[in-house]
Amino acid sequence: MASANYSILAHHFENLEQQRETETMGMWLFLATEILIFGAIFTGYTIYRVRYPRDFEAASAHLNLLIGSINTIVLLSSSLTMALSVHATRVGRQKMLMTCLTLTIVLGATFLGLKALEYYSDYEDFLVPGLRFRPGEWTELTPPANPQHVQLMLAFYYIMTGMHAVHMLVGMGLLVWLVLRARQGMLTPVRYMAIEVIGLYWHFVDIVWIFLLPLLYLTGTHHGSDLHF
Amino acid sequence: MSESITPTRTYYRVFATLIALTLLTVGLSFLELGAWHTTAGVLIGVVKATLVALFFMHLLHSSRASWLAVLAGLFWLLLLMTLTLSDYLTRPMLAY
Amino acid sequence: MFAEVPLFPEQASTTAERVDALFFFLCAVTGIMAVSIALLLLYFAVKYRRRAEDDRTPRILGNKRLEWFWTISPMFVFLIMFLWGASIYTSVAQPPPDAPEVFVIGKQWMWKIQHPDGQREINDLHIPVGRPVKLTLTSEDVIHDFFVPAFRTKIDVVPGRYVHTWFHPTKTGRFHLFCSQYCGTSHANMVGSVVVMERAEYAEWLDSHAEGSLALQGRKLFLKLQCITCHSANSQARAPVLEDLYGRTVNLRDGRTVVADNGYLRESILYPEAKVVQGWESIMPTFKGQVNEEELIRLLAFIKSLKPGRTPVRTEDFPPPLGAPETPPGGNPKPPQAVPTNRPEGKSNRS
Amino acid sequence: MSSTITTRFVPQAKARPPRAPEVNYLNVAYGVKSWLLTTDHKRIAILYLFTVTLMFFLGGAAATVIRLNLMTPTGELVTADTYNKLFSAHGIIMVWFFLVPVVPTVLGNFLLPLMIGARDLAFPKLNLLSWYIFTIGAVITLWAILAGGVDTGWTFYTPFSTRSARTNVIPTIIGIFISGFSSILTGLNFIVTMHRMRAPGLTWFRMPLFLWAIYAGSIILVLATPVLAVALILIGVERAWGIGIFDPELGGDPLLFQHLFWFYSHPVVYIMILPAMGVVTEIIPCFARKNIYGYEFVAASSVGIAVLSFFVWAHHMFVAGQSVYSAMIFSALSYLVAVPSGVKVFSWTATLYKGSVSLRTPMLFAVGFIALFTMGGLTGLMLAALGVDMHVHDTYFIIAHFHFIMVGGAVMGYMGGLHFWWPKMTGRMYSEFLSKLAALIIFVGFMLTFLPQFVLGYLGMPRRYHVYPPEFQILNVMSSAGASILAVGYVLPLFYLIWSLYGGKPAGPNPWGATGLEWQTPSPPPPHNFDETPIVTTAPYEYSLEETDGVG
Repeated sequence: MASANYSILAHHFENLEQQRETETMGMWLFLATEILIFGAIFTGYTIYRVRYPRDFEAASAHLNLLIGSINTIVLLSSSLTMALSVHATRVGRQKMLMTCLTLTIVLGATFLGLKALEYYSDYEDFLVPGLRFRPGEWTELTPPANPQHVQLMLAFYYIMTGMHAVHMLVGMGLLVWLVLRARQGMLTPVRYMAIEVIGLYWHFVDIVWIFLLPLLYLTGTHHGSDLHF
Repeated sequence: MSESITPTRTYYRVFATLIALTLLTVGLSFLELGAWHTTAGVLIGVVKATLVALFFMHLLHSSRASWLAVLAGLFWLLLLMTLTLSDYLTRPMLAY
Repeated sequence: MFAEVPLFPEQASTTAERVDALFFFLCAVTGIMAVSIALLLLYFAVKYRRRAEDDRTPRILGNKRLEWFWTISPMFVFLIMFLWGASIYTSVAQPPPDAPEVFVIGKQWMWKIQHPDGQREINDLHIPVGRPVKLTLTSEDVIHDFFVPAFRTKIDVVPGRYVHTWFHPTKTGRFHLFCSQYCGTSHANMVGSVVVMERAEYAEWLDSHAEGSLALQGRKLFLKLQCITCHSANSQARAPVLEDLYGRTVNLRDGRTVVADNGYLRESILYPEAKVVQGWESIMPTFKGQVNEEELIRLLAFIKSLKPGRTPVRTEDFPPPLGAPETPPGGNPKPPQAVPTNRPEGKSNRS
Repeated sequence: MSSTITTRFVPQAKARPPRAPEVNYLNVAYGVKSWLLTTDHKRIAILYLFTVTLMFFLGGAAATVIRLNLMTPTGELVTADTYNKLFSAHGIIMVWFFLVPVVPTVLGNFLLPLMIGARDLAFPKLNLLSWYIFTIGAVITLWAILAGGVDTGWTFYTPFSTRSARTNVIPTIIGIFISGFSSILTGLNFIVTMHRMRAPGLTWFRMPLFLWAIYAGSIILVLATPVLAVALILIGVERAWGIGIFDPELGGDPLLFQHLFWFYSHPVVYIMILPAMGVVTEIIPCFARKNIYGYEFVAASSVGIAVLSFFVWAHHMFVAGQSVYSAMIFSALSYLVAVPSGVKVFSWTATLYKGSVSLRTPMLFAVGFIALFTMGGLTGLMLAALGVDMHVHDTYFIIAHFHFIMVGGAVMGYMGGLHFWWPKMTGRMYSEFLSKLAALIIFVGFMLTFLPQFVLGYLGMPRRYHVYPPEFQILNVMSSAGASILAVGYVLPLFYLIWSLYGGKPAGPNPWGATGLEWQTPSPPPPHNFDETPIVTTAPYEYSLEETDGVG
């Protein structure tokens, strides 16, 4: 390693290669714990999904598919821009890096904005268990759904999307920090681990959403008229 | 630094596939599939997640230790799900 | 002083004998293991104690064959332990079909018991010796546990569902009944006794506590709650007749089948729309909040007792609620002043 | 301790003979700030040592009141509610704030980089962060316990914890939730360090078995703790908003909580015992002056325990109303996890064979560990048998069983490790006589406390009982008497270990004549651990010099 890189290398590593592999592995291992965090909730969801299939399908059909789908595309796009910004760092294209990072933040903010809008529309639609929930509608369905089991499904909806949103917020914070680092010229083809590792996190949050979409929104049968804000 | 740098073209292709799969899975929800909605949705989700992990997250070119971490996470999740379900699915047959 | 130290619990049921036999087997096997390891440790520590600071020792790295031996061979012993334990467990999970069914309701912090012949007790369970008894248990609040050490029987009493256990007492006497799943402040006071009596004595006890059988109490409730309006025996009935239903396999509207056991009947009363019988509309209102656990048990006992042709007729007189009868805790759906009509209950979906 | 010993073994690496340390990690800087902002793994280990020792004595204080109360069948000392809060506090503090962190964070933190010849853990700042997270979690939990308390037991069973308990459930679970992240980060740090930071020549199969055990324990920390976090979140959500995830009134199933909880809490028993097993595996070859018997099997059994421990959780639910088939699966699997534990016990015993056994203090603790752990493990076989578990579940038999594993096993192992590496950590020797006395008192006190509880349990005394039928009194009095002896045994080391800091003889780099890399550096070690990165040339535990072929 050239002496110019010396400051990048922490005192307890032998070389940059070792440091990079260590940091990558640390993040992957952290993501393994994240798999189990979301996995444990998915397990709870699965148990009740198997137990109360009709109620879950009925509740799912009431969720806002339009916002859910648009948000999926928004988040996938943000993953693309994130991947491109890592690429830009690796090849040293500073301008592309800034553009892509900013785009990622904008897309993430769009996702959260739409999510907030969706929560609001759920509130308007009496879909908030415990707080604002209209059970009458569920008994009028054919076959009638048990309002309590519908509440259970909605509880999972809020817990899962809520935890996902918290992860998004953390990711946004990290992205803002990355922009500051990039401004100071601290993201270079040699010094790219920060963005690489945060990228891994961001993509993982995207993957979680990839599973939330079918589990929450696509489990019931929708109709064309469902597509509204 | 000896790691290969994925060309941007790959990213665009993967992204196009992801969008196509999203449209497919959302489209499927308008059909009357009953319980198969979840199965189909999760299967498409697995494909999408694999694409993201392999290409966006560079798992394809990652070290064995990274693979180990991912596989361990997935294996343990499988354990949690199957053994818990072993209770719930057999409980109607014989429980106290 | 040490003569007073109790070392072994009384053995008062057939299960207790089986559990103890396995326990002694386990004690013997593990005892031999523990003692031989302890003796080896001691022997090695003494025989090979350090004699000089420059002691030399042979370089022994292991012996694959021996190591595989002690990895594999315990599994055969474990297999015996597992099979033996599982055989006791499965037999406790399957009550003999002819055993009379006693219902137990746990609540913070007492045990409420209802005998098939209608006797009710709190914290005491009187049963005859030499005859198996089946218990069906549920809880009104949190998880409790019905534990009778002398019978070696223990089962968590879970709210929202029925669990079962049974025992065949072999000895008369008064035995401890403990709640052994932590349930709050007075957990340690949620204790009682199981009183095992001679048959004659038991018959006497039953007579002196008679209240009319559980099924009869259930029948009254069945009429009072107007279940009979729909679940009647005539051809225009709006709901399936319940005769001979218990234990049968029922075809459901969505193609599934289910065995009509306690759990199914309970669910169908509390959540009627969950499993609708094939060929019928889901018109039944929920009785959740209108019947409590004790009343549920009476209804179950009645449905269980319902032989073909014994469904009460609609015109049968039921004590009209004119004399302001007791209101069940859940709230009687009918105001006391109302004249009894044959109108079905208003479907006031309160949930 | 004569210099002849230190030349007798084959160390794992031949470093330059350590010079007299002028600067070590203790005297490199002074002041509170230098400790609170340190990223040196050795200093962080000392920070943890303070925290967990404090927690141990707090949890022990709760146990003392519990045992005093149980002296009489009518429990006159405290009220039922206080009693319930006391055993909850005892369980919560001991499990999450002492047993889980103690060996990994104190001994593991201190030794891991030393044993692999690294300058620090992979993520030093993360390591410090772990300590802060742990401490914040501990403070919140302690506050919740002291300001009103919590009466759910450490298991938080629903629907009691969500519907019925009127105590500080949410603050307590927040505290545990926070400290859980400390576990995750510590485990992650350890695993990555072992993968990436080993000294040249230190292959996986040359690693000391303590590290294999720490590695296996870290797997559990990393993969089980998230599930606990979720179970706690769900309890909080259900309690705060009345959403029925576990409440049968609202369509939930209380057993789902038990599944999630035990998916974490069963493996966590092994996170308590595995590192302690690792400690014992270091001590025994050293004081028997022999190579460990069957290195590969002992190493593999650690990982085997870690993996298999995740297959058996529902044996805590045999009488909880789960499916009979599922119970049978879990019973059969439970026996499997006993196999690797057996392998370890056999290997330790075989290591003594033809050795040169010196019963110094760490060795006394290690032998005590084997005896007590074996008893705990063997009674575990009884509990795995479905028929017997039906009787002894939730009785004092269980209490005795898991205290044999956790106190007889984990705490004994930790005490052994602390005495073994104390000279390395502080550079001073403690009183041989007092420490041997402490080991003896702890062993005797322990037996007297917990053996009667096996009998009590089979007699049918349920756990968590504030009052009990009078015929159980004599056994309870015996147990309480034993507990008072045990308490003396635990307080004694506090005095002579602190005294050793001032009056202890200097230990020298390798007082026991041990082979590990950590003994190749001065005591206390310099801030950067090694002057030059050691190059490992042999397997660990080359204590035997005679070239005999390995036939057992």
